[in-house]
Amino acid sequence: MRSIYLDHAATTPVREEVIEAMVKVLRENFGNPSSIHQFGRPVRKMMEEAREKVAKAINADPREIIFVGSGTEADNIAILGGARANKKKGNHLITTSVEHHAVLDAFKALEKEGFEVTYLPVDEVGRISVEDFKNALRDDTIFVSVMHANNEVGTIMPVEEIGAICREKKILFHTDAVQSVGKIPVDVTKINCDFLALSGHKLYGPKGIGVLYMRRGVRTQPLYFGGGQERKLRPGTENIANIIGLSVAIELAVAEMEQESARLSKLRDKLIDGVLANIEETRLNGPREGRLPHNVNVSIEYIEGEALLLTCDMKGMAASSGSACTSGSLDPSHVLMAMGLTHTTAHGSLRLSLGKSTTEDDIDYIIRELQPIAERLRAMSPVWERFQKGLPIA
Amino acid sequence: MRSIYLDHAATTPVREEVIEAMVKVLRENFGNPSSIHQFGRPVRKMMEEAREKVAKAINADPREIIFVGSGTEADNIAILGGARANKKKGNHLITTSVEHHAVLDAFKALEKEGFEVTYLPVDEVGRISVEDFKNALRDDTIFVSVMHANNEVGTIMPVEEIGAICREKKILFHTDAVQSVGKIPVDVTKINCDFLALSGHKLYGPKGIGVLYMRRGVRTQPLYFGGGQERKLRPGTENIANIIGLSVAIELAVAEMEQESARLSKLRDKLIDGVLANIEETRLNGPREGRLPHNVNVSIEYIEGEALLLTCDMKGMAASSGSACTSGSLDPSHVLMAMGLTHTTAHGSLRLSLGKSTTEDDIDYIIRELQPIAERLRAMSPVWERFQKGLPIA
Amino acid sequence: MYTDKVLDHFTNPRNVGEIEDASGVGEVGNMKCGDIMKMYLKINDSTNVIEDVTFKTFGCGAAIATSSMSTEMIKGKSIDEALSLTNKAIADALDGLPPVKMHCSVLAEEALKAALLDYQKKSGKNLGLNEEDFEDWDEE
Ligand SMILES: Cc1ncc(COP(=O)(O)O)c(C=O)c1O
Ligand SMILES: Cc1ncc(COP(=O)(O)O)c(C=O)c1O
Ligand code: FES
Ligand code: FES
Repeated sequence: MRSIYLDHAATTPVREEVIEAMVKVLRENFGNPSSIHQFGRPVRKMMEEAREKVAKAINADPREIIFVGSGTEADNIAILGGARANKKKGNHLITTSVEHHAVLDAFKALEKEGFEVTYLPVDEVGRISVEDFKNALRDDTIFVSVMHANNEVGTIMPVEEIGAICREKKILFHTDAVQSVGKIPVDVTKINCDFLALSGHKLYGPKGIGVLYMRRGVRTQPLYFGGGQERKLRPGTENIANIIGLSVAIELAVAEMEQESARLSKLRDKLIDGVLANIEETRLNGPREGRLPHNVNVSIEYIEGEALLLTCDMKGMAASSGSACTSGSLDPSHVLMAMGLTHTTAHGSLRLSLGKSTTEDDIDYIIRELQPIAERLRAMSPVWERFQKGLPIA
Repeated sequence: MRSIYLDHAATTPVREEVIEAMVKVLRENFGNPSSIHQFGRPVRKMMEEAREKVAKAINADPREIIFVGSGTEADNIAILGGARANKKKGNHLITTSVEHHAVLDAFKALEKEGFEVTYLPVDEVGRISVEDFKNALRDDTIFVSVMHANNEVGTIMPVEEIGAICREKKILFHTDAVQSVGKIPVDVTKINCDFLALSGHKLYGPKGIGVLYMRRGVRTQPLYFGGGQERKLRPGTENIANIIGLSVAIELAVAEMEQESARLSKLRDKLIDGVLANIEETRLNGPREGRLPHNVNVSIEYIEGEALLLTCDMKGMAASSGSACTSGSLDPSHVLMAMGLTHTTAHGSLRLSLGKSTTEDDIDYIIRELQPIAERLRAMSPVWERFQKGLPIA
Repeated sequence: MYTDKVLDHFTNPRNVGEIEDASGVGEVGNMKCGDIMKMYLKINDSTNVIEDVTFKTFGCGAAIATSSMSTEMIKGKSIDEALSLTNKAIADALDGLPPVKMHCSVLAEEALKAALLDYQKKSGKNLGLNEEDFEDWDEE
């Protein structure tokens, strides 16, 4: 049977060049980079070369690159550390209502610590407005976090504008670029951010490695303590294999970006058009323009997400959903809800995220197969029945 | 030239079985364990099997195993989380003066938050006394952390006695077992600990993976926030390759422990005896009995540690030292100082930590080569000159 | 971490030892910091030329290498030239030191000046060195 991976926004396969680089490290460079002997020194050097590669990929200085254990950790050091370290300057923070939980839950924690947080609303395609942002600014605003691109609906945020305003007002600005690096250009000097988070496993690198970009001169504080590694911001023996793996992955991702993103954008648009044309009562979530090249998110109304996913999976299509029922919690995706979707529509959402392995043939297959799946599930859906009978839907 | 790795306490080479298991995961099981589709499900299953293996290695229940990013992180979740989550019950904490910085610096942070901390002294071989511990206990003592075995001098601590007392008094007890797992038996039911930390790269597994054991029913709180992974204690997409690698490594380490530890103990004793006999004015740091099987730590008086290390390295012996000058900080090892060594003696310390690759031939080589190295460095040491002239040594 | 030149001077330190009838001897540093350096000078009283110089050092690789390099840099030089030797010049001559190791090179400059101060006392010449300048001699 076919097996199409359509969940590249959740995680990506590790590319062969990365695996080979990692295996070489695991076999030959096991030394501790803090050791001054022959087993440690070359490892330290490799690590610093990796730092240069990562810096180059986002137009930063190598001294601004801090290797951490995940995208989540990078977000948290930036947010918890950045806010706590600057508490004396003010008490107000701004973020958006559609951030990843790694950002959102960090802000929730800061609220418990006494900070005030403004969660910016988004429009129907999931984008914040710069006007709203300006209106939210206060004299005591010290920290702002706006994601570069949304993981669920692919909406690209106006981070350059936000960054310029923050820089001018000397407010710290963090951006979660976990979804955007390697997909669209990411240049810290253009975004004007003080912090930026990225993660290895979203760009064909290993899981368990993230990067915190921290602009020179900016202060934060660590979440935990120990050895002096990574300028004391991420203590613990460094995961060299993953650091090297990430550096190889990000270098390749950026080098191939223009071509690959153009290819994916075409496939994305074909898939969106095909699904909307083929299945009635279906809507696109997120924008047509200003959208990540690999993200498709549609709501197939009157169907529940997990059932949809499982059926897709049986037909060899591995996707994901914003339905509550996949996450174990009762509310559907906070992103879709913030965009103003009804519960019903949010529950029927399906995210198909494309990647290097995705072919035009796959797209044709999906368009073809999705329609009977929707039909089958609708045939057993009482909500669909209500809809067809013209009855009100809760 | 010869190349003998004598720094297994700093980190170990990754064993081939581990590399192979990791490569298999990197190539074939890239899915996100949170995904419910065919790419995610098998990965979730592998992860739970790995959890069982780790649990078995320390006689725990799989539900008590939390995968984290390093030994440092495990220590910090236990200590920062454990103390903060139980603040209401009391304000006093106890640890020892010879813990790893991952423990010590976490306690320093808690002191800044308002906790009172007692740092237990150690005797001349680096061991705390149960008597001192009992005397330190207060009505408001809520958390105790005592390492299972010391990373610098190999001293094994009376953790069972401490654990029994804590259990009886309902005080939370954490032990840092990063150095002991795979070297000496580690059984959480015998130690009676509520938390235990271990790390992959000390037992021939990968770097960047640690385990927090947390007894059922015990409460802590996370250091950072995000997805619901690892019972919300360690959010972020799981590092499956490292989780599998660690599970393979720990299973093998425990299976081979008895035989390998007996072999290493013999080599250790031969090395200690040889060095002490061969080089005048040399002393053993740490105990003869109750010492990790792979740890040798000697002070070659009137020589500075980094110079010693570098010279050893040139002769193909990669070791480590407790001298300030290797660490960039000005004070020599806090462990050696807590044991009552003078600055001079602490500066001249050399740790030789043996491992799977160490042969009897290596030991002979070290004993033979160390003497002329010591002689050469002493010839240029003004402190040695003072000593020989019978002058006082500051 | 260390340049080839540092490693060379560490491995084959020049001018190690003592001078029996030294014109000036200086010892600086302390055990607490783990670095002590002692320098011996043989100075020609009439020409003011440093004819011989030796050292002994208890310290890290950088401390030993800077000691060695500094003796090479002043051997055969006049007292005035020796007085103008800075720790930075010694570090540069070694193609640089890691930032955390710069303080080790201060030791060499200090030891040399201490030895010259000793010579000033013994010879009665005024080299313009001042005892107090040494009391609060600070790293960097
Ligand atoms: C006793 C002890 N605790 C904690 C750690 C920290 O482990 P990791 O390097 O995995 O963070 C180490 C080793 O570095 C150690 O020896
Ligand atoms: C936007 C965004 N931020 C943060 C994360 C967290 O990254 P990681 O899984 O590496 O912790 C993810 C992915 O899970 C993400 O999509
Ligand atoms: S119907 Fe089962 S979780 Fe919602
Ligand atoms: S002599 Fe102490 S760091 Fe160089």
